[in-house]
Amino acid sequence: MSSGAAADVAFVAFALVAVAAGYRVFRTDSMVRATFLLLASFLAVGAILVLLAAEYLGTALLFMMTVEMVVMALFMVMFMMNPAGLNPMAMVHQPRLAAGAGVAAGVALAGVAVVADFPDAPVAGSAGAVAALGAELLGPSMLVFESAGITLLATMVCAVVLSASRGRYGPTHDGSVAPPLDPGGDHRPTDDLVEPGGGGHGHHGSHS
Amino acid sequence: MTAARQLHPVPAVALVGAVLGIGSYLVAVTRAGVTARVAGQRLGLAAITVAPLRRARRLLGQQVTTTERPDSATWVLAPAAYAGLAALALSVVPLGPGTAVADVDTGIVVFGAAEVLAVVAFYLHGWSPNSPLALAAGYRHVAAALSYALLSMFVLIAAALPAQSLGIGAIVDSQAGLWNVLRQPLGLPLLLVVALGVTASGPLDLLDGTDLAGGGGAEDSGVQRLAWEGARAVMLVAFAAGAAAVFLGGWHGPLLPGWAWMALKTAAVAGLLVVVQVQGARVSAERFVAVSWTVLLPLAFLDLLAAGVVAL
Amino acid sequence: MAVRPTAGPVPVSVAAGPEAWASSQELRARPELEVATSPRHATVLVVAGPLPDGDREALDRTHDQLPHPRASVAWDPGTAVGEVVAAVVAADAELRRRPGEASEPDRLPDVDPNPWRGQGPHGQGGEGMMGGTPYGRAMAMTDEDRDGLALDALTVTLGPFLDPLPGGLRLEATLQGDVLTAAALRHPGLAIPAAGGAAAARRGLQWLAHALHVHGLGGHAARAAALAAELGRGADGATRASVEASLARLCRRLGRTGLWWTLAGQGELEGQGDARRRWEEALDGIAAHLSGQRAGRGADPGGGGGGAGRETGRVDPVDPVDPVDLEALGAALVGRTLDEAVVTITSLGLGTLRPVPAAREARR
Amino acid sequence: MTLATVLVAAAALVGIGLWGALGQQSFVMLLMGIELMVNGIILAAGGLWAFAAGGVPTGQVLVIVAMLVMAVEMAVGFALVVAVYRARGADTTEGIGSLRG
Repeated sequence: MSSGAAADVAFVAFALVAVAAGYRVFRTDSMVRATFLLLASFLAVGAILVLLAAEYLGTALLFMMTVEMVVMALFMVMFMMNPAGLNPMAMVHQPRLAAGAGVAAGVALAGVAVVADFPDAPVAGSAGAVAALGAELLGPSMLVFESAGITLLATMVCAVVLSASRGRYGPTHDGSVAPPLDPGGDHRPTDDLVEPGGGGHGHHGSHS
Repeated sequence: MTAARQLHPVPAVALVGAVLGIGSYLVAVTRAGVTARVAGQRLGLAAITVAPLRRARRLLGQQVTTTERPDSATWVLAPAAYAGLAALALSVVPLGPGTAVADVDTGIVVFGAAEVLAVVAFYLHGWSPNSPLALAAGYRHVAAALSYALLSMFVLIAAALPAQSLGIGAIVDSQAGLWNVLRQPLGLPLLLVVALGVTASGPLDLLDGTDLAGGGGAEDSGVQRLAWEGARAVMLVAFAAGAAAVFLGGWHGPLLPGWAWMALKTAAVAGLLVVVQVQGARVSAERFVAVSWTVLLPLAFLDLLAAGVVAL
Repeated sequence: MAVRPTAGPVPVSVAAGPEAWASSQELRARPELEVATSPRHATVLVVAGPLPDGDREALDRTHDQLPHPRASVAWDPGTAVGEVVAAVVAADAELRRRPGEASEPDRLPDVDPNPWRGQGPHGQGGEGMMGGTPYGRAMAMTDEDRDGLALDALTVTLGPFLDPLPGGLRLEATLQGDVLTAAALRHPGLAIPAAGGAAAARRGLQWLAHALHVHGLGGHAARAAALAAELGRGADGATRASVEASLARLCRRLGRTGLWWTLAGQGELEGQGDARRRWEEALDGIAAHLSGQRAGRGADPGGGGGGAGRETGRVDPVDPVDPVDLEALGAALVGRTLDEAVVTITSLGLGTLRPVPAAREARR
Repeated sequence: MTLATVLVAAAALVGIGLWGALGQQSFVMLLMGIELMVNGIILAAGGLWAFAAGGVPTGQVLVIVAMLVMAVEMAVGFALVVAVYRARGADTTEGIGSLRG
């Protein structure tokens, strides 16, 4: 583990970046900025992990989160009606409850962190930490490693099945009901809303 | 982390800056020369060597135009992040025996992470100007990037297997007898495909493509444009150095000192990339994604498998 | 070389009317100039007239996009390329001498095309979430699309001076991401003189220069433009033979760029094959015109083994026999990505500059 | 840099993440709140591994599991967003109204 004044300064700087960027995520109008602020928070945590001698985890966090956040930015622009935040709008609900819960959770956890008495057994140094992790993953923790692989595979299949436009029982929008455009309005069938290419399918929704 | 291999921070920063500065100038000169040759124009050596400087001077004296409601902060951030990532990538590559800025144990992961993080710079480059052509170009490049990023992971991990280490210094050491380019013949060509994507140039110039009127760079002018083009050249240099270290045996070679061999090999890779950039027609993003998943990725997997079998 | 560049090549942006567009491509051969892909990259705007009246505002907008210091040079029909290049270099020298005073001011007022109509600094008090003017600024509405995701649709008009499109052509595209969900092409129409021989070959080479540039082969484009310029200097038998030989060499070079592979399967049009086939027909056509095998409009192309539809739907990009039906082309572009649309339009050559008259009549 | 400071930073991240996850209407922003909470957990696990567990490699495996959770959550979360968006044209939690298909 890195130690000394330089490491302390670096830690404080990275920790401040992580927390400040994390806060800004929910305070910016631009969805793209929000996404990359979250990425900045991850990168700062990755840097702290490197300082903590978990060199491999820090760098792995770096590139895993990068790809994830880029995909997230793509989704942001796809699904948000206002991705650049050019029309300022408040997309929040129950703000008091949310803020209260957040502060309470943060304070409680921080309290535990300060008060609790953890064993004091610092890691010796980063030398060999990467090799030890490799040996652990392919040795005693082989089961975890294998399950991780299977889980990811299952996730991929699951994500494709969920997001494909044709589900097991036909086009996904058949028979589903879209929300009203104005409060108290009628729910409308979605067939006029989403019409996958091809068209010409029968209207045999089970709920209508 | 072995302390003996680290440089003092001040000469380290100077070294990275000098390598990237001189390297990107040479890349620009080479590109001017190769383009003139392909165009059949006989320009003198003097004209070619000053061409990048003249261009830089022209761009520095130009107004930086803006668009309607751009994301100004990320517009400026994109080239800065891109160049910074190039510097990060270069800092883990040993430029001679024991002269890496930080020859960390996870060097090759850091190098790969810098490549992947460049995708964020591409995204912001296309997104920031608030312009439809720039956005379309940025998106298609990001789509291609998600494909080549996987490719680079496979290839780099395969190269790390014979060394039994993720540190680039150790990988160079493992090539004292036999270079990885011969040991894993699929690796270097695949990594060069990745290089075209990471530098967004040549066949993979989807980001600033002429078919979308300059794409992400369509709205850039003046210093903004100079910064992006400079960052692109800088990334090419860093990537060429990485490829030379991982596949061409880095500093190993007879007679000449190690740093000279490293410089020669880096220049060879960079020169090859520039020639492909000038001579290659643009591939559509759909075609590239299809080819990379059906042909290149299986090849990369084969490369990794073969490396694994050999390592056992 | 008539003018010796002292400050490197001058980046120019070319705003060309339909008639001057093809010949303006010969600027790509000049080492004194660098034809920029975007007006933001240029120092000098070359206006190659005459322009249709409807393009005046677009011209002014293009002009205002050039960064300061900037200048513009008019290229009247009949003026030699050399004179235009000299004028550009002179204008650039003047700009470098007095960058502040010599730079041209904006032609249009710099106003927001979608002014803020909200009430209050943050737009509070706007009406409605969808449609109307929520919080002061119209938002994109969702639309049906290729993948059934109902994403926001954006309608933009590209052209008439967009570098990748032929001069004067407007592409009104509705985009979801980069997929076109609606496309309409408009062109004022151009009477390309019926001609064979060197004149047609020269036009073909001018098209080739532009098309190679669109595919990212700027160096090869300069070579093609130089061949066109060579034909312009003299069309005697010896020149034609030397240009034909150079064209064959250029084609061999193109074989090494991977261009044929990238074109194959792109821009399929009914009865006209893909972009690769149209490119091959175009290159065959240029060679045939050079060697005098093809006399002029309407002659049988001959050779190459005609595929299905070659007789009826043949589009000769060099010397358009059948004018392109822009309405049908616009419909055919729907569902393709924006870049494939550009590749398709490019592969049709100068044909898009000579649309079917009926298509224009019907729209009015 | 002590264990307490690392854990306080982690607690702040979890708290902000919870605030975002509860307060944001849009699915994607909600997912970002959850991501931020997992980020805090990763930091805490890394800190405990480095300061309190003497650097046993199993601690790092825990962090890898946390990263795995994050990747899975994102992938399935986005797939659900796409499915809901296709079926209902909604991208906010209020937009669904009920979970009835």
